Amino acid sequence: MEKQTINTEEKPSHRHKKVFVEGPISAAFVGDSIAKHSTKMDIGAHSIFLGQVRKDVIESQEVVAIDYSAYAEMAEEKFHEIREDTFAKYPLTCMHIYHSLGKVNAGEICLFVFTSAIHRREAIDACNEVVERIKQEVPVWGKEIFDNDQHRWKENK
Amino acid sequence: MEKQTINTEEKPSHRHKKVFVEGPISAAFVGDSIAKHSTKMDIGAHSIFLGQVRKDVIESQEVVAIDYSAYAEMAEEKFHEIREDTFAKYPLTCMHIYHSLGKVNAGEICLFVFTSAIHRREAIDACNEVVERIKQEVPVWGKEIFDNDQHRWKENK
Amino acid sequence: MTIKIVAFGKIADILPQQEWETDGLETAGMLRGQLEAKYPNLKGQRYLIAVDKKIANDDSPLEEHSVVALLPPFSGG
Amino acid sequence: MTIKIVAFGKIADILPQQEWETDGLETAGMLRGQLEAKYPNLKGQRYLIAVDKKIANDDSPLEEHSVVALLPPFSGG
Repeated sequence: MEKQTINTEEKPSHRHKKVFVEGPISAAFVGDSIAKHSTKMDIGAHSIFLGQVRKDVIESQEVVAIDYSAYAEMAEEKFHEIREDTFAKYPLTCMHIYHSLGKVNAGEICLFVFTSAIHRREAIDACNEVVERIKQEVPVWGKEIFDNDQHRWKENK
Repeated sequence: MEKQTINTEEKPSHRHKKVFVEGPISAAFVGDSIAKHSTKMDIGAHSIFLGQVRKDVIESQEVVAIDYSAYAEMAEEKFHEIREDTFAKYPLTCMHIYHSLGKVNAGEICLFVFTSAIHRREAIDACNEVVERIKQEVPVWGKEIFDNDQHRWKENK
Repeated sequence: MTIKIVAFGKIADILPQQEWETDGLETAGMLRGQLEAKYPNLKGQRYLIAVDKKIANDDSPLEEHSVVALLPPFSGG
Repeated sequence: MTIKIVAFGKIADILPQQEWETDGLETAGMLRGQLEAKYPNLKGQRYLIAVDKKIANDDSPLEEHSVVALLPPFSGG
């Protein structure tokens, strides 16, 4: 978990940030991330998206977890590109992206996208766009693990 | 702070919920609210909006806090109406709205809108719409308190 | 016919009191006219009038015990 | 000309190994043809080929030490 906060004076978009975390993202980590922004006096709006693993039922088998894997080198480049593009397009104060690798149980959080800006429109639009691009462009795969130990590879809509 | 979670079997939209909280909304409260949803196995996406008080500088005076007041009876009816309309329009699993009353210092959170759904599109669109409607339709006023004890009534754009 | 008037935000700052009762007014518009005659600072201010928690227009009738609220532009969130 | 091949997700499940080296192939399309001839289960599967972390098409040239990745539809987030 990164301890640094972004200093807007040092071009936040040019720092490679760690996106992948092992296992689920805890609600407390989200809370802590929010708390860190209380010293940033120019922020007026935060937009947060959280992906949570559903206990879907597929042909009477229940999803108990998703096991995430990635082509890490390419995924990190993609996350960096999405980050740069989004900072170039929207006047954001901060952006944080965290994605799980490995096993995330049903009910746990696997994706955390967090954008902050002076005004709400930019924060909301940027968050939205980052989420869509992650789903479409980043080489990450979720394997749905069923209660009978069978599995199925998930596909994003 | 409410301790109840919504049981989707009992028509969540028909319960009047407490929206106003005295003073700022803490990041830990947001974290706790997220954590409570880990037992809801049909949620795939959460969308969260947070409003944070900015230390704006207006004619060389610095905003140190916003003091929120409301026409409480009408505001509560409006929040309820927005809640009902949004549940009718989007297939949501949960919705939570919290708004501060009284003094909220710069850097602190004054609005927390939290929507959850099976899929991301509904959660994101609903959150967005609730935030816009709150800004436009709910009788709440923010008085910006400056560092020299002067004040100015805020207006939403 | 007695009505109760409540003022909020900037409008409450302009008026000498935040809440009072009055009578003899039949519409929201009559109240607006009376207030602006008595408190010239109100003129040019933007505010809505709500009668019993519903946004009203100048023709909206006032009824016995109506609560009439003077609402400057909202700035919540 | 030696290239490295890495397979992910469902495609890795179909192939006998996740990562190996090969040579004698000049384009991404030649690799695709060779793999589908050898592993008929690959046919009908949807997957992209990335050469050195960039999405390629069948004409994309392979170079010495290229890393060629076989990427089934993404399902992150």
